Amino acid sequence: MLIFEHSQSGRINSAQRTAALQPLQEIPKAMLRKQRAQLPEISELQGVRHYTQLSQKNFSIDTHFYPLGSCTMKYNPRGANTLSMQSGFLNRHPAADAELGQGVMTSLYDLQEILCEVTGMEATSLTPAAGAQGEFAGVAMIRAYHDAQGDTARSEILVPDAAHGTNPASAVMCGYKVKEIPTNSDGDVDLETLRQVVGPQTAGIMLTNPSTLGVFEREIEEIAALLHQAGGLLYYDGANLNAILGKTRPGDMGFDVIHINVHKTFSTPHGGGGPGAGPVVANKRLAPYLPIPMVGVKEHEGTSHYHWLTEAERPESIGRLSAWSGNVGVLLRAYIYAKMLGTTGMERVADYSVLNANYLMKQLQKKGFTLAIPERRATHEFIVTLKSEAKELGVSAMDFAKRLLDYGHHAPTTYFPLLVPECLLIEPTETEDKATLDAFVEAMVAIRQESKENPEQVKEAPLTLPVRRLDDVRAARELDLNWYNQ
Amino acid sequence: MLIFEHSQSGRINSAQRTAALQPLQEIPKAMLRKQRAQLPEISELQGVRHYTQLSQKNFSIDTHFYPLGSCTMKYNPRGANTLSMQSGFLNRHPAADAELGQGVMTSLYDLQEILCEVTGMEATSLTPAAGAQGEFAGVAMIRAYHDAQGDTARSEILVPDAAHGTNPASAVMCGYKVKEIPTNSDGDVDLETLRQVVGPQTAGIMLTNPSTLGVFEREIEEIAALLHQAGGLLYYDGANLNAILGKTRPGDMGFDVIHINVHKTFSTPHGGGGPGAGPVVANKRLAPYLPIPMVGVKEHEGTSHYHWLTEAERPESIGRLSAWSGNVGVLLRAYIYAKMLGTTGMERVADYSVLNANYLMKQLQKKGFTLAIPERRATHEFIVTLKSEAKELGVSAMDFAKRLLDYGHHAPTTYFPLLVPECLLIEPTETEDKATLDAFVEAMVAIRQESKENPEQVKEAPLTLPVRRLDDVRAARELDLNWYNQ
Amino acid sequence: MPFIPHTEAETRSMLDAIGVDQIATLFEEIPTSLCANAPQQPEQGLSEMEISQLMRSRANADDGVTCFAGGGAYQHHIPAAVWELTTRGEFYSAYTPYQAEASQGTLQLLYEYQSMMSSLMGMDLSNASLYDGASALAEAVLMAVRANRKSKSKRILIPKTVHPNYRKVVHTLVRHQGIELVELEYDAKNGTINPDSLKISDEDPGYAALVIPLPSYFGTLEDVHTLTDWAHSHGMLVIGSVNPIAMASLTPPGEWGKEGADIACGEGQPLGIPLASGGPYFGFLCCRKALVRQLPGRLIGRTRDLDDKEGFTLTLQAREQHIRRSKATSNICTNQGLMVTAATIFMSLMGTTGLEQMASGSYSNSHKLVERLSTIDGVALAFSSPYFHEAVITLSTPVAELLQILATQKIVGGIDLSNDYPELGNALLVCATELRSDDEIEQFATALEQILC
Amino acid sequence: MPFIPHTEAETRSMLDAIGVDQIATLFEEIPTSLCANAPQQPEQGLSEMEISQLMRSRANADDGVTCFAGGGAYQHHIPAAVWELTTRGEFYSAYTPYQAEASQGTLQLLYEYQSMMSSLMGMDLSNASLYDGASALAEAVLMAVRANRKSKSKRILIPKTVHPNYRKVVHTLVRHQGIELVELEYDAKNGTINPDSLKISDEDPGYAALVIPLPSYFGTLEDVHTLTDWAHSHGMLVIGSVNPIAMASLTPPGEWGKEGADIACGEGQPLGIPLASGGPYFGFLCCRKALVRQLPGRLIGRTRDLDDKEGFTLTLQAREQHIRRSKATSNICTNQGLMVTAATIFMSLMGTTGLEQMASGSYSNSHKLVERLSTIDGVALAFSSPYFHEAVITLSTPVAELLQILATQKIVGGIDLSNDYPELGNALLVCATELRSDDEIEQFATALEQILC
Ligand SMILES: Cc1ncc(COP(=O)(O)O)c(C=O)c1O
Ligand SMILES: Cc1ncc(COP(=O)(O)O)c(C=O)c1O
Repeated sequence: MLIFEHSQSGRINSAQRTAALQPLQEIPKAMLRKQRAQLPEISELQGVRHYTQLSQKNFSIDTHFYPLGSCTMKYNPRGANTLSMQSGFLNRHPAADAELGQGVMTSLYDLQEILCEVTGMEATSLTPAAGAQGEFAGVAMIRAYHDAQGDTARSEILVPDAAHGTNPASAVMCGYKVKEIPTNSDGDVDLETLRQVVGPQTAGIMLTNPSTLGVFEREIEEIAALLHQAGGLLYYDGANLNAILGKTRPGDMGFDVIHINVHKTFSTPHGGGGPGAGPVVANKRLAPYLPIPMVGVKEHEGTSHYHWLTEAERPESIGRLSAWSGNVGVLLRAYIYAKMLGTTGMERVADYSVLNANYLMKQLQKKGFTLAIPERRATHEFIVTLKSEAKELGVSAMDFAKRLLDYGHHAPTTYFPLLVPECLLIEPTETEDKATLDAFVEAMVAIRQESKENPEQVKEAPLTLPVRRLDDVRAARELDLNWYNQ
Repeated sequence: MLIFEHSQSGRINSAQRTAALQPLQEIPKAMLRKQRAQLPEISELQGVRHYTQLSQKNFSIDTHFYPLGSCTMKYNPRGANTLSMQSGFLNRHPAADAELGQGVMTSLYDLQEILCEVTGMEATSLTPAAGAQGEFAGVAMIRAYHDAQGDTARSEILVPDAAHGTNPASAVMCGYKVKEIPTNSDGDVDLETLRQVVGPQTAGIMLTNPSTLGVFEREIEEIAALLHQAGGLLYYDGANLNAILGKTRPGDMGFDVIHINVHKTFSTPHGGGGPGAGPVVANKRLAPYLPIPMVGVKEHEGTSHYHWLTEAERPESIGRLSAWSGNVGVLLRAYIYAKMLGTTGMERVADYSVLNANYLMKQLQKKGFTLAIPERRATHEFIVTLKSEAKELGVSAMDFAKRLLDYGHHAPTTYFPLLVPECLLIEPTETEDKATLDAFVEAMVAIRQESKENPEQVKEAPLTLPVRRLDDVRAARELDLNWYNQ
Repeated sequence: MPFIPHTEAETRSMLDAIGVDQIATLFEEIPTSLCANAPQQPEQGLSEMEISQLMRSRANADDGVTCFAGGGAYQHHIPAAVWELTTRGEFYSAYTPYQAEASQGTLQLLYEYQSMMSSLMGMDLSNASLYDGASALAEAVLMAVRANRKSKSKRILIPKTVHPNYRKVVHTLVRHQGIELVELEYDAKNGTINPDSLKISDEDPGYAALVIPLPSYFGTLEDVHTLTDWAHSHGMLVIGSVNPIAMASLTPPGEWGKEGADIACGEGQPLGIPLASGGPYFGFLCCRKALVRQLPGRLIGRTRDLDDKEGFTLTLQAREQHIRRSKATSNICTNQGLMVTAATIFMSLMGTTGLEQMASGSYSNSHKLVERLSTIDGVALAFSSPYFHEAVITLSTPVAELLQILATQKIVGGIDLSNDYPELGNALLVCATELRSDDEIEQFATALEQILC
Repeated sequence: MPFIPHTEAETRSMLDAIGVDQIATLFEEIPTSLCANAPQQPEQGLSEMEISQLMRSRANADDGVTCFAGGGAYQHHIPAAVWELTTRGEFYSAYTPYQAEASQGTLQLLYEYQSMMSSLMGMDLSNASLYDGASALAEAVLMAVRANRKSKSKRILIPKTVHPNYRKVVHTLVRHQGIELVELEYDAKNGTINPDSLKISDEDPGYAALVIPLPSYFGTLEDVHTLTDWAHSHGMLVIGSVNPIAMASLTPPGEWGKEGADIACGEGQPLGIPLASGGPYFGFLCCRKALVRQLPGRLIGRTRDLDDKEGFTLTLQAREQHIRRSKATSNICTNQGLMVTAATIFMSLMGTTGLEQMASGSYSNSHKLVERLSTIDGVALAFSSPYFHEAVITLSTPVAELLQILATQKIVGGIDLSNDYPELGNALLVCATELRSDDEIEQFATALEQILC
């Protein structure tokens, strides 16, 4: 049932009244609403019951294993939520004097420093609201750098074919053409092609390392040299940072700028699609162009005072990305998580996310599943291709994914990266225990068995969820996006 | 799966470490534990996931209609939870100086006053932890009163046969013998019998009004006169106060002492069985005997200072019922609720809880269900007897109750009060909307229809819950109360 | 009309269905003579916005205090997950799990609680909670009297080292059943039961049970092994009244003496429940298997469903008031379920090691505190025997005033013992759990120094 | 190892299964030359207890402030239920609902959100959120340029009465696509778009769209009807950048002029999202049906499952980067889902009446505030035209210093306009929502009086 179906004209949740309804006397009549807005008219109990019941229809980290490749669905510490929801943090107006926000600003400043340290970079701007906005910022910074050199002929950004869709989309938003670089069968960037396409028109390259294929780009130093020699810069898509935290740093690999998805590596919640945050971190060369605002510090009479750095202090900045300073509440959660890990804990994240991925990969391989890149170590994730299952049993990666839901596991990422057919990109993360991984392997084996004995059951999965498989074609054809406009 | 089955020896949730583990140097070895305690050894994610999933196996007010007679399962305002969980309230030590707790003590004092007003009584003690402890307190006060009069021969407490089990049990804890009074077919106390049994041995009577039969005791004034003439006192079981809030007051009816289940009428949560709170409120005669501590006030330089009243100020008190001062956190929620209602809102509680009950009763009657007391107005609850369904269709009140769960409604109270065969005691409360009541009627009709067509389905219900009907006999015979002792 | 969903049209149609024309008619059976004296000044309710403003300012007024008091209520670390989960609507707003099939969440959790608590106490089984530590002791006493059929005595030995308020509560709750509490003196040097008080003359009609606290109210450790064996040899049952955090490290009742205690009870608050001015907390009560039918309160048993699947249900309900009425083991009905929910999640998230660390941290911080305070002129440790995580110190000035001055500095300096134990002089019970930092201890000590000199 | 569940034995058995003898081996493909410069001082993590102590003291330091600032971020009442529900694990820790069948909770909620937001804006449809109000305006601009095929212009008219930071953000985000922002001056008397600036010469190559704020950054009301009709008659699309609480009372974009605006966007924060130093908030974006394929961000559609049962799913994904990559309507991927969850619950619990009351209360408190402040010598209202819930006042002293003094009294006195609008002199943008009490207003006024004289 939809909330609107609980609505009853004239019902008022009067516990939530805030003021007597009075005419807005000085407002000209023409400026007043003609028809009242249609919001649900429900009691508080109806609302609480409806949304509590709705929530139960979700899978989530708090309820299910969620091995969604590229998304790093790990435990979101409850402590980070409780502590960042304190009234002192929640009730601070973004334009309030900095002296009224030293608690939050200290934390943000510390986080800037931590992210520099973790990435081997010079300076951080926390303002991007998500990875994609971080990508935009990073590429815009590359552009600003070339512009500052008077080097305005560079028109291309290189992006591997395995890259996440946001990479090319962000490059385009920065006014660049995108050139795709193929990946070789080992999962590395095809160096031959790269050598051929890099040139004076190359503004830079966007890479993740490990790549979305779940392997470490071994030639990264050579790629960096190649780009830098040609005058291009290197952008690091930090979505996969979980695999290398405390092990190796993008700055040391030769990257010039990076964004970090704190909603992945730093375990802030995904919230059913967001918000996250995508801080950008740059080396000396690109630091001047970081988006504003950033947090600065001044010492005064022995105490540190934190304040916002804006246009005045950062004249070369690419500018603002949001009305204020990005997703502060998310950044606080990331900060709390980072402080709880310490540098020692961060290295453990890499250790155990990689251990879990390699273990799971090996167990699936032992059970006869085909790996996309069988001869290499997995990083924090790896790819299974169900090409032969599709061919022999007629069940697709999608069918496996849907049937896994019935087994109580969220599906891995399907059909991404696009170059591997019938693929499942599997990322268990370090916060899952061995028993859970073993249960997942059993489920995969069971589904393959079902696919032989009872393929219809698999193709019609899920069978036990609030809905059966949904008609996406109908959804797009008979667009129904607004209950009031049905 | 039980939490113990997730446990793995040697696993430590190190985020929750609080101190390095050091030997307790000065403690003699013989005083140290020989075997370590066996608690689950799980990760934080395992714990969060386990208990989140467990919670989803419950019905609750926040998820289901819960017409559980005598329990007043109404909406528990979320605001009351948020506001009483503020750190200033949570972190106050009960023995801290009263000056460090003026915020909470002001609220408790105000609540004492409100409860006096609502009941028409003289003074309140908030300390009883639940209704039953309130009953104990009230009866002990009656005893203390008689003792103070030197009237030590009174040995009996009268209790109607329809009374809640706590009433006789509480009377016995106070050292009284219990004499049951029959109820007549109209649901009133049988006055004839009462007249015969009241005498010099009568310490008092325990009544609810409306009674657990869901009707108002019309002869209450006569009963009060009868008791008082014989030197006995009247105890009011406040569990059913919801029906008369702001309409009539126990003090005006002639009661001497009353407990209030704030977890019913004042909408504090039931929490899966508790905690509640059972403040006792007494008239002038019994006020001196109220349990301690109570909150008192002193004016000092124009401001009110609140402090605890203990033995020194209340020498005739029956004494302490708990180590500190009862369930303060629950009382804060009750206070917030009371303040949100105001006296006008309280009257509305009675209006609409009675409207809902009478409507539901009428609709069920129209659909052919048999009412226990058909010719009377319902109060906030009423009784359906499924005697004829049981006889004709072979399905019991229990079967109806279990099948209702499949229909998404919590079952009404079954087999209470004991004197009505195959009964359902139905209390919809004022916070449910008409559509929900209508859905309940439909479900009842559907189940009766099923009972004709497919009685097995009803007898084996529930069919859609986490478990099917459970074997209670086995539970009692093969006692399994401790996972470690299986 | 806060929280009432009815629109005018719905109210009308419902009245029509009933066949009356106004709500007032539904109250016609109430004699008019009883119709309430309308409240003097009918008070409008506050909106959530208004009550929020009020309650925020009140909570803020009480906030920011540093606590060195224990005495039965302890400020320990509580993982955030505990209350984020406990206040989920499905736990928070559920009723007592009488409909087992619709309450498997609560029931399984309570079964897990029973198991954990039994293990922590070293006992066979646990009930699913009582009101608090004090009333749990009263129930234990009643239970012991019922259970000790041999002794027939209605007298209970209870040492003065038991929390004074517990003794008062037990007295209030058991006296009407003819049960007599006989107090045992403590040794002025050690702060533990005076062994001399244990001599029972032959004429003595005996006792149904001996209560043994661990740690004692003074923080000291009773000689539980000797006491238990002595009590058993005199035909008494042994009731342990213990602190659950301490039981992570100290010998639990089940391990006392040759046979272990018969009943273990105590205050559950230290297991994840906030101080909250004294409640809601919860009482726990464990016992030997043989005593189960005398146990008050709810019990959850594991059983099977129609499909032979595991499930959980209330069991042995015939002990309880809703079945047995005047013959029930207790009048308790509503208990402290949600607190047990929190405690169960707390114990799971802390684990054995976490609880041991908490015990160890509280032990060492309290010792740090007492050592630091003892360096102050006019402060002395009252007893010479080992203590766990609180201790009695004596002072050169009256305690009440001192606590008031500390209060103005937002410090709760401990619990004044001068009313309950006048013989100790200016005695203060102090405690520092694992939460107290070195800075806070130093701050307290400095404040005390300033007051005392 | 916080949050890592592996026991040593498990780690060992997993390594054995993989066939390596230590974890380090799994990293062997990383060239040793890259192996991180170990951190200078390897830092141990803090326990939850330790980080709690740290973050509690920081939050307390920032607490207790009274806020009279608006300017795009408003402190409104938020029912407690909103965040108690929003932070339930199933909403909080779920991913983007790509697996629709396992995400019906989030998906249905988003569909409900789209419906409510469309109704509030008077528009056909809404997406499921963008980052914030400023970037939503940038996306609206990009969308308008794509959608306005007739005009072919890449120029956008944007009045100076739009939030200065919004204009900066739009500039940052759209400039690389060759889009030019042309600013419209405001009338110094009225604080709304200067009608003179609307004269377009014949040589003018035209504009793709006009942005209209309501209320304006100054709190004033643009003549939206005239402006909309004017823009449409000049071949422009109309983008409304509006405050959602105001839309409960003021004409929503869909009702502007003869045909309504084409796109409506704005900051969702006032709908149940706390101030939180500026984020996370969420941007909303609504449009006419015809423009749906140009809409950026996620869209949820209602559809049917295999059993013909109603269900919800992401739809028109071909607009998005994960399908269309470099040709997508935007690069947005992660959006602000949880904020929309809160806003949806907020709108449901407040209802139409609740939102109207909030608008009305904010209107009247702001008017109370401005009237009271205007009685102070040296304070004047800057503009003569009506305003909704904030207004510009001018002062006899520099604003920055004044705000600093107020800050020492824990008052946020408003937003200093002297940098963004130097021509206004010592100008301060003030706001009082329904939350501000008469006492607080009086306190602010008194403080101001003391500073100014
Ligand atoms: C490899 C990769 N890059 C970029 C992104 C985009 O980040 P965001 O969703 O935070 O915008 C993602 C996230 O989905 C990703 O997996
Ligand atoms: C009529 C009646 N009396 C007394 C009680 C006992 O109250 P409590 O459960 O709070 O001890 C109840 C509650 O179940 C009740 O319904």
